[in-house]
Amino acid sequence: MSPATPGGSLLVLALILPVAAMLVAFVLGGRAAERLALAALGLGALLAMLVAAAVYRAGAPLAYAVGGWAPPLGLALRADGVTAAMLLTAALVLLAVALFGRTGHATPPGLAEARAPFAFWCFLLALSAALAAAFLGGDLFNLFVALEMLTFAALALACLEGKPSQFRSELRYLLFALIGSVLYLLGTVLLYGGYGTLDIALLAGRARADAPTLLAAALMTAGLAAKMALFPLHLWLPPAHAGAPPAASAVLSGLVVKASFVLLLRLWFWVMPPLAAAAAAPLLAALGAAAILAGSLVALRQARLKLLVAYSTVAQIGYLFLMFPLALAGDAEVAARAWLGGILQASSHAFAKAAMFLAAGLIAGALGHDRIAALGGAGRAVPVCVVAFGLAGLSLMGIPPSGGFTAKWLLLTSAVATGQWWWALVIVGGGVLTGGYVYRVLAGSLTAPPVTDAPIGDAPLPAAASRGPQLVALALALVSVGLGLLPLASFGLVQVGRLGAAP
Amino acid sequence: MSAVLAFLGLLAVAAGAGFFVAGTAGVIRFPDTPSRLHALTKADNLGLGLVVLGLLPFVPGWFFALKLLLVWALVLLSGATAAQLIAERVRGPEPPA
Amino acid sequence: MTLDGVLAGVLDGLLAALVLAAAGWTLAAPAAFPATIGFVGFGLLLTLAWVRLGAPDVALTEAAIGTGATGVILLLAVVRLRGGEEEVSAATPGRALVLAAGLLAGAVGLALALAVLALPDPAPGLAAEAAARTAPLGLGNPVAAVLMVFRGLDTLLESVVLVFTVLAVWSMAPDRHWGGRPGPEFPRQDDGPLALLARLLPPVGLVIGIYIAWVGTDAPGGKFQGGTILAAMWVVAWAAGLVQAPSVADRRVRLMLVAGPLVFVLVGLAGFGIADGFLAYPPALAKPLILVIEAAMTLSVAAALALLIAGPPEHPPERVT
Amino acid sequence: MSGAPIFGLTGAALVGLGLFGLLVQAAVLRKILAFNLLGAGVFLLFGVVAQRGGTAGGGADAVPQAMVITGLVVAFAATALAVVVALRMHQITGAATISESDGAEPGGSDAA
Repeated sequence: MSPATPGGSLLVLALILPVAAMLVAFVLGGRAAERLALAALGLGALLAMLVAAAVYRAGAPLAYAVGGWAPPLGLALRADGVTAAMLLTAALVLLAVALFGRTGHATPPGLAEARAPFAFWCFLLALSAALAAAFLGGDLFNLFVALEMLTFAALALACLEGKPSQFRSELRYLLFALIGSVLYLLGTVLLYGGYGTLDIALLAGRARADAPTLLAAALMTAGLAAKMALFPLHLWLPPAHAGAPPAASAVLSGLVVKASFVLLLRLWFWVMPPLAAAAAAPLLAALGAAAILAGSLVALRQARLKLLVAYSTVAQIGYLFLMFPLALAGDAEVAARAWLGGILQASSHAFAKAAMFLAAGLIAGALGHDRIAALGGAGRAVPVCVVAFGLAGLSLMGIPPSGGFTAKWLLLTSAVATGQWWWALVIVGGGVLTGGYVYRVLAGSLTAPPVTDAPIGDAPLPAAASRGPQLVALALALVSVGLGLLPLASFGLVQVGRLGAAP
Repeated sequence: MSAVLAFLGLLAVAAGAGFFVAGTAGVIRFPDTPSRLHALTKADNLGLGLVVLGLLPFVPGWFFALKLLLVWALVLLSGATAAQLIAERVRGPEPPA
Repeated sequence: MTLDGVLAGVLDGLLAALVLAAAGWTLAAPAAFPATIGFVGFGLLLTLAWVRLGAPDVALTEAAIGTGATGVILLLAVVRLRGGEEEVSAATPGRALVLAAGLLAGAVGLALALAVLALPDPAPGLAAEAAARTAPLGLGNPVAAVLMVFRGLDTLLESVVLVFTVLAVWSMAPDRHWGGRPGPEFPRQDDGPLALLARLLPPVGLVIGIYIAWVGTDAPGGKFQGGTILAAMWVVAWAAGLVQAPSVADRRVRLMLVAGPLVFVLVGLAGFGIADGFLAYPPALAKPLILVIEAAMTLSVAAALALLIAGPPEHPPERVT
Repeated sequence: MSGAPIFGLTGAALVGLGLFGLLVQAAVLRKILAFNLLGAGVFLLFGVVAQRGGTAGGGADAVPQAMVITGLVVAFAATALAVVVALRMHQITGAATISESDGAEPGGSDAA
């Protein structure tokens, strides 16, 4: 692989733009931070589109050797189909969350700078930088630094409201994430000891299935699984994500866990030899299947809307792991379908889950609570939110036409085609359970508001939320659905640079 | 460097190490904080001084010797301060004279 | 095996045993305070192990950041986190869980030990290449060359992480404290041992800190180690009440915090024009440019470490009259 | 190159000890201490790899050593952040552990 390809400078810009914007926003502070963040995230979305277009046009991964030093001594930035797709997803979701945040996180009039709004805009930029580094990084140690930055930014964003119950769940999240990072780092040291490089592309040709390498892969997988809350390491996620402010939950559930997922793909589809990967894949998928069923069942029994949405994340992350045995199956065409299914699931879930958390936040804001049993009247107070929640739900369930449907359909047909029909059963079962919990919310929201002549004022009239944030939630839900309307051929981008795929 | 100087240096380092052993034993065995502090600071200051002194014949230049002496001076300063602070905390602040 | 070899082996074995004993004490100590003291001792012993491993740069960083700065933060936290013994004993896992955890941790440790012994021999690596490419840059320390040139992006991201962490720590404060000064306020000491130390030490410490940062490109040292010493000097003066922490709203402090990474980014971007691309240096200018970045970085590291030790603002801002 | 095997085993043992401490310690500060032991073990393994990869005449491999310096700074930042969150939790709720024994409802918003 050549150290630098045409268009490689785009990768540098996609990484450095949010980094520089964060630094400058920190110094300027106040309202300038907000304006700068909006501009940088908008520009970031544009850059992500340019990167995707360049990858698509080239039909091959873009690469950039930082400082002109080619790996193994230097560091490379790379963008293949997965990078491009996830970079674009992240940029669009972050931009949407920023637009959503303009109402809730504006500096109050009369103040030059207030803690929460100022921090919110800087944290969004830091998240954007960390996600770009995590998607573009070509070196396993550089990716460790990116993952840590992502963890810190996510933690700080989740603690923004300073609610008493929050610090405990976020501290548990931080400890899980830190253990995950250290286990990941432990794997990298074994790999460096074995091969003298941590560059993913170079390792891809060299890795053997010997004891240190297999232990490295096991440790890194365990660490990344803890970071993305794969069953049975999922218990930290629901309280940590549900308690955060809506804009933070959206980013945490939709995007942050996906960075670890992309790393896991790099590990098993690039670094590890195919035979070892094929042996590990059923185990990963089994944990994913358990996550789908357990997460969905627990989500069904939740009394609170935001916790329900968070448990739904545990379940939806499970689907991502089903792609491992399917995309490693022998048949190239089936493997390509399963690969696309997995990436599409990662992307459509990001849009759908962000939409759900934003909508859930607005519903809770309008009703003054988020008890599912008492959602009556939400449909009248914030109709757009309820529609957004429903549309996002369709995508999570896998009802056509939606991005979630296409993703799950691709995974399901690959499962049948490779004779692994049991995964197909899990996909269908998970969809039915998802339907169950989405229905609970929608049915509750569409009933009449509770009788208001109750003597005590514990059921105040739902207050209407402003339109802007509602429309943002709807737009995210529409993108999630819209991904399912595109013809399959237009997803050729996702296959670029996949090892074993026809160039 | 003459053999005599080298021998004297080794002797000083060994003596310094002896002070450290004695001081450590004191910290472990002595009953109360002030006497432990006494053992610790005496041993550290003298022991390190002897070690530094003993190493001087072996260093390649005056700049190195200066750095070694600076190390000793800094340890003296921080050791004295820390011991004072700990003692103050144990006995309460001294009444103004 | 030569006598030297045997002696070295005995010394290493003894050091390893002490390191493990200190680690064991850190875990087994009856309370948080002695455990933290044990951790500081552990760090100092580990510093010696780094010297034995031929890594003086890492030894300095371990002593300065891994032991010194981390130790100060932990000790300050221990003092403020008193109580809760019943809660802790209620949450302590039962015998079966401890056994299971022990088995898991033991298995990981054992597997790791076997894997380390099974690493290929001769070991692959970049030692020769890194060393060979350091001298043409005008640098004498290959570690500095890796940090600033070959893997400059690591260092850039890491410095951003450090700055970001300061903001994250500040953001944990309650709303009403925004604009206030970070950390507790110490009464001004005009006499006594601390006051003496806070007046005698900083002049010497500043020189040493700048010296260690300055020699980093050619000898063990560098921005992180030197910056930590500078931060420590400020902390001593702060604890003696001689200086106050700056307000979190102070733009000069923020500028100081971002100076390092920002200069790094700007020099990196300038590489598009004056060299082969991002973070590339023209050969003739490599050393001066690196020294400029290192200088800014030392300032930022010092500010970040000092402010991380101080913590979030703990009082509302003073009224401007 | 004599020290590598001994310190390799030390690093592995430190990882085991740190992991054990993280799992069984209840108090948050003790968990943070255990995390630092675990991290130290991992870094020591980097040092061992650096020494094994050293050239005959020259020094150890500078690349893993530089990674340890980066890693130490990142681990310090992690510790600082964890300590602040733990202190804030203690200030507000009086808690010193992250166990859910008190039945406080995690997450969910209840503005009413």
